Amino acid sequence: MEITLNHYLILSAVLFTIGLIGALTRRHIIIMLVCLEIMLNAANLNLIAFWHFGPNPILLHGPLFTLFTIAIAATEAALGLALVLAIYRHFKTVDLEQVQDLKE
Amino acid sequence: MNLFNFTDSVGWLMWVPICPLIAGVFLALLKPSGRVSAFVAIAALAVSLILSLKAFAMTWGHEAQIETHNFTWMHIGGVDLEFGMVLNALTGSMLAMVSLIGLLIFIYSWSYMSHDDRMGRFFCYLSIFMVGMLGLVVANSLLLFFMFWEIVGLASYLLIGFWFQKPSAAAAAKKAFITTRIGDLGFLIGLLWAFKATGTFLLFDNGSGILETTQIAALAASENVMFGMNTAGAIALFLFIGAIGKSGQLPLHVWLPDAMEGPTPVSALIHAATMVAAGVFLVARAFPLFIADLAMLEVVAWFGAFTTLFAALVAVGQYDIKRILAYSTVSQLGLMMVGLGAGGLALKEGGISIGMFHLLTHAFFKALLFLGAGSIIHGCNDEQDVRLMGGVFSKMKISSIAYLAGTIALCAFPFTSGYFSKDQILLSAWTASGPIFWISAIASLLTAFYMTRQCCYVFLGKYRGKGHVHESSPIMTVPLVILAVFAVALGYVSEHFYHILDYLSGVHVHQHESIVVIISWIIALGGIGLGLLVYARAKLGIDETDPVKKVFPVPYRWLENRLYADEFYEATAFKLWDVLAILITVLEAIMNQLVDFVTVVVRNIGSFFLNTIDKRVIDEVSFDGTCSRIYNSSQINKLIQNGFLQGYLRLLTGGAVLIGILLIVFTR
Amino acid sequence: MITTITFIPLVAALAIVLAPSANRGMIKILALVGTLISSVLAIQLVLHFDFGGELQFVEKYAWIPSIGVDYFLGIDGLNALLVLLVAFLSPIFVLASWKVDEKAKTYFSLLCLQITALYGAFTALNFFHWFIFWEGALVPVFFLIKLYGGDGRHKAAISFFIFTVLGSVAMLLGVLLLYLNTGSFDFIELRKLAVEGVIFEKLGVLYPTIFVAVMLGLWVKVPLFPLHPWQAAAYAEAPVAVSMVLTGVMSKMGVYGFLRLVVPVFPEAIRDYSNTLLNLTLITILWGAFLALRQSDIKRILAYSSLNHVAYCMFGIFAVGAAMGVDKINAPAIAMQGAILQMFAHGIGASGLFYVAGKMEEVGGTRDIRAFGGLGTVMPRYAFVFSFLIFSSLGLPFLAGFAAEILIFSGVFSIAPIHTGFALLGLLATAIFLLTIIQRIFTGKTNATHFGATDISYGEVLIILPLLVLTVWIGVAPSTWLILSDQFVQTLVSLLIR
Amino acid sequence: MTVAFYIMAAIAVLGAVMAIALRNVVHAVFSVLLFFSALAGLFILLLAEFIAVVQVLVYIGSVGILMLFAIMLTTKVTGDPTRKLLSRGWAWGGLVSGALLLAFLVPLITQSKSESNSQLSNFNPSVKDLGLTLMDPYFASVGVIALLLTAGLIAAVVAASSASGE
Repeated sequence: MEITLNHYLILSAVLFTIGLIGALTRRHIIIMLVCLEIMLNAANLNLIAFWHFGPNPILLHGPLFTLFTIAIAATEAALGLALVLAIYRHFKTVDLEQVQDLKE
Repeated sequence: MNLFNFTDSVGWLMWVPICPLIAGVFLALLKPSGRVSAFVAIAALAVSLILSLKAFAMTWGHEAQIETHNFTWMHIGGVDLEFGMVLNALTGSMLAMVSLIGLLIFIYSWSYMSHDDRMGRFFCYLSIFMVGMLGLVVANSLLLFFMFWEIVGLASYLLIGFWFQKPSAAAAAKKAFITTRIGDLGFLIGLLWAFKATGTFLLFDNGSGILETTQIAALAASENVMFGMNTAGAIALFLFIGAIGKSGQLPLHVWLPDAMEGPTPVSALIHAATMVAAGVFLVARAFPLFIADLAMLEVVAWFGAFTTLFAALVAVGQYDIKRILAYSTVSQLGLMMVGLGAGGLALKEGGISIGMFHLLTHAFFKALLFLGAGSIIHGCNDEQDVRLMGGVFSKMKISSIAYLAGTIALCAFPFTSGYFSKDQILLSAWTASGPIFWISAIASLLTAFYMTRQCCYVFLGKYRGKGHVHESSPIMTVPLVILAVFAVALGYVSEHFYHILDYLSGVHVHQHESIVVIISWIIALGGIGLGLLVYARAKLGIDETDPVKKVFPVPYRWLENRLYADEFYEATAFKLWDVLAILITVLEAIMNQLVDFVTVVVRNIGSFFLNTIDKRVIDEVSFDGTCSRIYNSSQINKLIQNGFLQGYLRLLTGGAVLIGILLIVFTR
Repeated sequence: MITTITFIPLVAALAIVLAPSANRGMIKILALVGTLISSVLAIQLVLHFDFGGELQFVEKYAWIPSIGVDYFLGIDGLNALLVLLVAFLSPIFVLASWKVDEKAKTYFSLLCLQITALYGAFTALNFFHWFIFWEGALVPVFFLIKLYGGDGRHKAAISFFIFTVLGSVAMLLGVLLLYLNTGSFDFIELRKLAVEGVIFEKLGVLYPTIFVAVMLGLWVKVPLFPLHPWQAAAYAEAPVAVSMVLTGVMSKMGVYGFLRLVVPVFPEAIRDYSNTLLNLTLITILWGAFLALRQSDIKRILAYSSLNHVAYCMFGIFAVGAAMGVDKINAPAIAMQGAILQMFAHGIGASGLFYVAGKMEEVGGTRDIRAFGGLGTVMPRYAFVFSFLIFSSLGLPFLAGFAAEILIFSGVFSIAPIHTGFALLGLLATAIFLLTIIQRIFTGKTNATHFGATDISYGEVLIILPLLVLTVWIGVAPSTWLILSDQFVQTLVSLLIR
Repeated sequence: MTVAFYIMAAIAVLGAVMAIALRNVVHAVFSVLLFFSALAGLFILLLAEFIAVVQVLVYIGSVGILMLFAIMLTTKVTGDPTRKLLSRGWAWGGLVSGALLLAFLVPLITQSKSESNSQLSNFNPSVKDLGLTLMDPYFASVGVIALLLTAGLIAAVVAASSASGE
């Protein structure tokens, strides 16, 4: 069977959901960030797939968009991890459940 | 560079400063004991003296001849920055004088400093000084001249601050260095300008040096470069600023009296005989530039005239024996400037002789006076206040006679050396300008007066100080005697038997005016007579009012306070300088505040991210306000808004699911 | 060869990371050996430098051909002296931090990393990896200040970081724009294009913008007014060796960048804006000097004095742009040679000064000079070394500072006499505050608290001795060093002067 | 092609699942690296080589390393297995996620036609084209991104440092 756009979309949907599940259920804050990255990557896969099978690939929109996403994702990761450090210093834990200062 | 060829080229002249340099480095690195240090330094200087005398002998009789030896220091972009040595009458005579007086003072210091445990260091500094002084005398490059000039400044700084444990000595050293540096910056501009205009730093270079006719003609050709002067005049003006700083001329004289904080041999060597004369020597060396613009000569003469009168006046009101001599030095240096300026106006090139002759004679008798003063201070148990001396003559015969010999020379008593040289200055001033002549004449009269006053204080009456007066050791008195002979005889011998004036400038100098001779007799004898009249019979002492003060109390207090020159600078230049510094500090503080502000902003953005929802903005203003209302009204919200991050996320996902369902349903 | 020199300290850094952290002696020895090998090799390399030739010891390999990035290293007249500077100073940096014991592992590995970056930044000839080294030099310093600095280290590190990163971003954008228009990251290639006038033509309206953008990064690094406020705090709060790195080498990176990236590539702009550039430099000179007058923190005084001295370099460089032509003394060449020599001389002298200033903090526990007095009596050796360096710094003839400054002034005076006149005021202020330091610390009565102070050991004298010898050497025989850059300067000047 | 796709997809799913399922945080990060590389492989299959390279550089090279660093700085270097894996109310999370997956998949599966012909076979995008497009029409965006990255960098530094500074 030939690989079509749908294959990629389903794969990316599955990956995204895996990431989401992780983000919604795990209690380790770093794992949560890891899951965010997984979701972003799933989205990237989507973008590239649409470009590849799209009507006008010569415009290179897909890779460009992905490039920007990756750049932002990298920043986000750096920032997020810095925040993790800050949270860790403040609460002395990386357990999300114990980090519940937001309601105050 | 052929340093070892002692016959043809003059490259060996470099050995004159190198000898003391070797001694200085040796003393600095190996730190031998005091005795050995003194021996090494004296031996090295003796070698320099021999070489200097050889140089002197070579120039004697070959006045107009100029021999040079140049070499490249740096080579940049096809241009050479050259250094060199020059040998002419000016070099020869100055070398002989500097190394001879230097040697005598070295010998004197051997005894004077023998009780100081840092004697080795002292001789090291003295050697460095001799390096600079001898170096600038032989230098054939304005740049090299400047470099040695600065070395001299450094040595002076080190020696004034030799007893650095005394705060006043340290302060005086700093003051001296900085004040002279103001002048040095002028010198620096002058030499840069000369370099720009001529393309060389060399003074003499087979016709293309700065001081040689072709270049001078080119420099003088440009009209009205600055203040109506031509380029040569402008360069000369800046060089003269350097000379003002080094030679303690009027606006920048304040450091010289304070420099007396140093050991007495230092005062004698540096601040009387040699270093301060370097400024005068600079003007003499660069004299062709000065004659190229007559306005510049007038400037020199007027500065000199004001300085000589000012300092002579102040000297009348001083009590510290070294301070009197210091002001006297300032005054005499002013007189040399008058000699150069007025001499240049009257005699063109011959002006060099007028100023330099006085420089040479003055070096001998002023060194003598300082060493004598040192000897007296030693004898009076380190007392410097003349009011606490008295009756010294009978106790210290040799020192006193030598000192008196110096005094009469300084007063220009007929047929002493001071008489001949000062006579020449007055003669040329008479030809050049009436006011300058009369100012100089009054200053000379005052000179005779205050020297007589000082001698009356020191030698007459009874001893007023503590302890006993005792004569100094022979090592100290022998140099005094030698110097005394020079002080008395040098003028007559050199002028009448050897025509030193013709020798110094290389042109025939002859001036004669009977009336001036008569006036100068009147001045010298009158000044001394007046002094004796006022002070010989008066009661002197620390508790007594000075006889002049009794008559003119207010002006005399001004003189005692040195005509408020220091206070004037304190109130003007220092304030201005401080205001500038404060202004910039304030501006910088404002800039730093700005930077801090930016840093704070960046930090706040950071902490905004840090807390995800910033407490102050969201909680208090919008979120908290809205939230509390909902909170009160609804119980469901309480379940959701529990501050648990993943709780929010799950809600968010639920929302996304809802949107997805809506899309599926409605796009079908 | 250059690669070897550059990366040996990095290898040392890695070795230090792997070394047991308890064994501090081994860590220090590793750092010292690493830097020493590099230094010896670098000196050896420069000894074989052919003075008449252009670029030498070239290493050029295609790296990312599609965007024209080569791995391109080489030594010419400009960086030979700077490589020597790093070679002379880097072992001294390590020796100067011999007393660091806390977190020694991190410290020495960062220091070695720093030295790699310095070698790299001075020898790289392609913007791409030059920039990596350039930024790479920034990061270790940031951490060294932040982790090992004085009381105000956090603020100092942050403002240092913000200023330099913003500057670097501006420069990066500028160079990217330059690349887009010219298609080259290669310094040598860019210079050739500039000579042919291609750059000026191609950039068109963007030319001034790109020029300013590229310049900003360097302007911060030097630094020049008004982008200097990070400097004093960083110099003052950094640990001793890092202050030495900052003043001795990092500030020279900025000047080097000007000579490598700005002056040859934007000669038109340097000419057109020479007046503004000279004015700003003059302000920096006076600014630094006058600020130093009213400080009492020794490292701050030295920091401002460094601001003032490095500005002299830029003074010489910018004056070349203002020159109307080559006159009989070839003033532009003299000024530029002076600037290059000043980089070297100041690198040596200022590092030494910061070293001895660090010693002062050790003795008195404070950097405030008002707390000292009469140290000359109890610490004569220290007083000698300190005064020696101070006199070199205030421009005493036959010492390093003078040789460089007289060249700068002789060159600049022929081009911009009024500016020079004002700049000399800076020289006066320098003398005042430097002598005030001596007066405060060494003269007068000895403070009771310092009676027990021990003089610097002969070991410490030995550390500083090479610097003293070099100071005299530069001062007495500057030709030894000038000859390296002579050819380069003549070429560059002929390029700038039409 | 087909086989390659399935292998890559399997690795990617496996990596992702392991990342969220493993107890040991360090192991989880390593498995997410596996996931990243599988995705890079997929990008290559989709003829986006440059993106694949960037993927490797940025994600595996820097993000992964950053995460490892963060773990080391917060927990022990080995990364101790967390005692409690899931947070409270995890079932809700699983539920909504499952719902979202359904919301994704329903239209995909029910969709009748799906094209497979790629236009890319007749032209090969080079890195150069990409770079030119990036720097020419999208230059402003690049600038904005650069500034954003700087701001993010500074923020990260501040966030990581200020907590300790005060």
